[in-house]
Amino acid sequence: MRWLVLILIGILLSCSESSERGNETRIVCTTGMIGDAVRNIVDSSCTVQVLMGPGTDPHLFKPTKSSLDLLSDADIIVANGLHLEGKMQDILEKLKRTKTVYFLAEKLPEERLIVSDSSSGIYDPHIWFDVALWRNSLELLLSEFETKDIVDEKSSELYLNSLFELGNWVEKEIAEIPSKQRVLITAHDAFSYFGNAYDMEVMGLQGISTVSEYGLRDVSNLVNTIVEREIPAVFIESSISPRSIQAVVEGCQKRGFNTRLGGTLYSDALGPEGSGAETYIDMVRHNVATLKKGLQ
Amino acid sequence: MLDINLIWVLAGCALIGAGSSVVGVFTFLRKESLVGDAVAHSLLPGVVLAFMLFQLKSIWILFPGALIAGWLSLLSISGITQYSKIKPDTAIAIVLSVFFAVGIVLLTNVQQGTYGNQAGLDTFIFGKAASMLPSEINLFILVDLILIGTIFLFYPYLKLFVFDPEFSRAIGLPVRLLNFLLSTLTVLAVATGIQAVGVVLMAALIITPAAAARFFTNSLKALIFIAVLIGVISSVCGVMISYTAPSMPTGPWIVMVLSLVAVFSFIFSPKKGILSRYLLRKRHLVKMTDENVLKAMYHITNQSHKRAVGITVLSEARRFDGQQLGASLKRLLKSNEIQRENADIALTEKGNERAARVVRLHRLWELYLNKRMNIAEDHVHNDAEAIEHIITPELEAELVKDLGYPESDPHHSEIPGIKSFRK
Amino acid sequence: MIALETHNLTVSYDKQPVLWDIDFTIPEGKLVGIIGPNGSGKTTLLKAAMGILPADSGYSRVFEKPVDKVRERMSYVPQRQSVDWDFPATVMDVACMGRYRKGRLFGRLSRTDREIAINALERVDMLPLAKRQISELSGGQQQRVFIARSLAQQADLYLMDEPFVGIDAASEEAILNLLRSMRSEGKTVILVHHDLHTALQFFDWVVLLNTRLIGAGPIEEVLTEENLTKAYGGKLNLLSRIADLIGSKGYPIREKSSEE
Amino acid sequence: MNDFWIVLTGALVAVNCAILGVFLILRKMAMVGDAISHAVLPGIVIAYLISNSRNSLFMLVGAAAFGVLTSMLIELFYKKARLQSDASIGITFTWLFAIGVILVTAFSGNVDLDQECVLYGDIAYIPFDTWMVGNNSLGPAAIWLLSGNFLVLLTGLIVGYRGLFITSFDEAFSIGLGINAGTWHYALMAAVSLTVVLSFNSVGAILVVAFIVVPPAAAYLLSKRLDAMLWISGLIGILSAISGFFLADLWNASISASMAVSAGIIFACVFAYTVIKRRLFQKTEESNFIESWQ
Repeated sequence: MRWLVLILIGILLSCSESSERGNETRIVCTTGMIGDAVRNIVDSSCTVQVLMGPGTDPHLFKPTKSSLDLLSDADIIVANGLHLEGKMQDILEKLKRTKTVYFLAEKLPEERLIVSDSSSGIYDPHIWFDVALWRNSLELLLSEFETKDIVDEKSSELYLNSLFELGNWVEKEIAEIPSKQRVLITAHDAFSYFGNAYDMEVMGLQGISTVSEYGLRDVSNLVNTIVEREIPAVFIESSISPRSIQAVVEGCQKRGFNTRLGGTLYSDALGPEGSGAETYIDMVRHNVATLKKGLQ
Repeated sequence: MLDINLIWVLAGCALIGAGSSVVGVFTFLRKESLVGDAVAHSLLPGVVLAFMLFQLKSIWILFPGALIAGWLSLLSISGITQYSKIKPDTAIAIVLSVFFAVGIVLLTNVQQGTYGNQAGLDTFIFGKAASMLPSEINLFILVDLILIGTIFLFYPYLKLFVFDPEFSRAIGLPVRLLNFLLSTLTVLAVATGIQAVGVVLMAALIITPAAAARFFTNSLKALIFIAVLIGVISSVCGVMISYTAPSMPTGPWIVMVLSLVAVFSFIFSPKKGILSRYLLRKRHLVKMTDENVLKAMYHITNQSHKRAVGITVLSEARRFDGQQLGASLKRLLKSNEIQRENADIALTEKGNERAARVVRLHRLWELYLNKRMNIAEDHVHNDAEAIEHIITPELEAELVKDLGYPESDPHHSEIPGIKSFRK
Repeated sequence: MIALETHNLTVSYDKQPVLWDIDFTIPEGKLVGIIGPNGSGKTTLLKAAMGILPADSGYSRVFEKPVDKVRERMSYVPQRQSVDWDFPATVMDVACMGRYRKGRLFGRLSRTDREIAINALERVDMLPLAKRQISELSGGQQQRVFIARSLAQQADLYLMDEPFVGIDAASEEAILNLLRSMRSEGKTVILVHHDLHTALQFFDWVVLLNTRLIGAGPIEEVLTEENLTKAYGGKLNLLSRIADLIGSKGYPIREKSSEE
Repeated sequence: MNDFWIVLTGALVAVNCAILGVFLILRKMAMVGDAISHAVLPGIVIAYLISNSRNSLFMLVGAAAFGVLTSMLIELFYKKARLQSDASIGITFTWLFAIGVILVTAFSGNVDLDQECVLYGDIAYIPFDTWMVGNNSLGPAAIWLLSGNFLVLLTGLIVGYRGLFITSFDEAFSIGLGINAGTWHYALMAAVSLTVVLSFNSVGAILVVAFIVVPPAAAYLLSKRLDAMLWISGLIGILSAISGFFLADLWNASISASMAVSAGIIFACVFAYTVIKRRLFQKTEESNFIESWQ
């Protein structure tokens, strides 16, 4: 047994307390979208860092040492909630005891959320696809931040207005697409809020769950609807292999109606450098532009 | 016009089913059937490295990366087993877990880095069975041709190598080359298959058809043929089931059908199946009780020289239990080997003849045991009781000839009906 | 006293009868060889007698008691290749295994247990290699360790499965002398053995087997010209065809009703 | 302080897996860890459908139940259908995983239910996942859970050492002694299923599947005796946990994956060492032989 004791002492010595405490408030956000928004709201006394870099699927995020340090040193943690961050949700619930943790989606009134499984009252967490809803959640966050007086009134005022304009712009753009063709088809069913907000029919091959697998019948149904309603384009997502949607496209071509691959939409994460979708606003603009180009 | 996607998926799955079943037979016989799962896990580092080098998420870059990683994993598995006392299943578990961990380390490193569009990299190359592309069908045809072609070409060497590696090494077969060839075929089948149908379906297509086929035959040729048959048929059924209703995943349903076919063959296969052995035994028990009833009636009527026998007399003679006796009498009535004579029952012509045969076989076997196998007279009775119901007519004729048309058995009771064999 | 006897012992493997109605008795204090051609059911007989393999019908008695009652007075030495010799264990560990008992499997081995194991190793003169890992031993040495393990059981009846296969001449000589001294101590030693020539010098009692019993008794009575041709003259053609019939059809060897 | 908790958890998982892993690889059941990691999916889905919630207790119970079911099904195929052990493992976990996916897609396609999201924790979260009694925290819950598990395994090992030793080394001989080898096998499989699922919940599957095989395999190459193999396997596990932690810091990568990789590196070194040693040993033996002839 003396071996084991020796080893344990070794472990103890080898760990040093990490970086020293500055005076600014440290804010850590889980997804890129939240980080982008918070940076525009808080004043310079805060440092804002994002756990999940661009192009990281929040469901399957695997924490590293640096994410651990970020979380343990953070004063405020802002997360999306409704189990978007998978297992991390339980951890953030526990962290509530020692740190201030906000779950954006869980602050919104229930009736505005889309139910994904009525029996167990589980909601669809992808709220940022409805710009107005996203703005409301940020307003609620703003009022919480005001109590901690870390808010940069001017820039948050500016940012919320720009979100307001963005919302109107999206509504106008989508309205220009003829209603018959206003159908958003992707591999992954994450755009229901977008469909609700801008009265666009949303069809996905596979539900939200990453492990569930669509069947052959789902593919054929999708092909039939596309051919019947002559939907000009279907879209692929950055985090899913395009193969599934290609099968739908080639199915339609064989049926005499060639729908096009309308380009890549950014769903669960912001786009990488130089993709034109580095911030939330750019991402929404990019997505809407791609949709409009495809479905016009 | 039949749904084109259905045709592609049917063709794709059937082709993958065939190719992987053939490879599966060889991995099954080399006790390495979990190699499919190991290769599937080992592809991740290859994919992530390829992505890190080329910063592009296209199948044409990631797939070769996966192939190389798969190859490396198989080579390290055979390397570990060859150069140390570690057993194959442990070697597979080691390679699988370490390669996958390396993949995750690279992936999480990439996640922090500036690459950006690496989302979904770990599931990028794992496809779903329901979305089959026409271009892939040609790829599968090519791969199947390579697989079945090479195996056909090297069949005799592979057969020897699989059944007796030591002997093939002894007679100078290039064992390391054959091992390398089999590993390459396995990686080729797994890597192409995974890209279309995903990890678990691929692992199942390698393991289950061969395991199920093993219950029907012992010859390698037949094993391959049956395995391919099972692989293809299960794929087709799985696809059709998943075509019936929405949100019925195609891949998992193929695995479901495969596993049910396997379990079915474990239970029902004529030679080794559990239930078929049980049913056979049950049917034989019924035949045995009926013949015992007839034999008892034959003895009683001979001693008492009366045609009819009382049921109670009958049941005491052989300590039959009532219920079994009743059922047996009903059956014999139906096959008119016995007939009712008011309260009693009597043997019909047909019944009498069958009874005589049973007695003859009994006594012949007693004689055989005693003379040929010098087992004492008092020990032969029980055995004869069992064997009398089994001996087929040809064996019976041979037995009579072998024993020189004997008139009486070791207990000197007369053997009925010997004269009919004399001609 | 009868060391081992079997009554109508019929054993089938995968429904194919391998042993057919075996009856014999072996008196105490004998060095017995179970001999017969390959595939004649020698190992099956040993395992069935030990209760390791279930018998279809018939039973075996050791010291005139059911096997489960006298387990501590019996010792079994399996075939050498039935064990993975890469297992991390030293010669001493394997020898001590002989002291394990069904009931007293828990807790530590006592001092006397160790001594018994040590002197068992001494008798097979493997004590100097006590610390050696078993994969570093030669065939003969491994077999001696197995025998040391069974000696440590201090049993009265020893059943050994082909102990002389694949071992060097010195080990063969040593093991033979050991078995003879065990016999002189009044123990009964039953070996499965396939080599006919050495059988003549080794054994004083023999069970001649070829799926059915051909003869059992003192060696000069059993190993007659006639018996040997019967045993080694190839299986009786009719019998094996019936056995195949039974195997393929899955018939029970014995009717339930007439079981004694 | 967080670092200490993580390394300690890694060490605890290493020791638990070492104890079980040694017997698993000696009984040729090394792939059971990976099989259970796939086969627990239906257990999770059913637990979700019954309890209508994703809280980790129900998920754990569902997964543990299916872990035990997996080892039973493997045993059924292996004994009843007389199928090879690797094929029995393969068919069992592919079938159960397929059932899981069918259930997820049919009943709860819109709820994120796969093992990655619901069951597998991560070692990096350990310091935060504290066990609260009243409002003072008693340190990371996983440490208590895993130490409890360790104590159970340790007592089981000390008490059952000889039973496990003999049934793993020579089953026929143990049956000859009248020992019921079946119960020992089932006891071991039950311990494996529970420990594996419990460790999945605290540190994720990658680390557990690696720690159950890699350190014991390295110890297998180095040790002459079973107890030495257990000690060395535990030590290599702890060593991998510590070095893995620093590698994770260096590469800025997932901590549990780095621990698994460092276990792999240690195995590679041990493997190379044994191969070279054997080459040298043969050389010296040959040279002595030649010398003795001159």
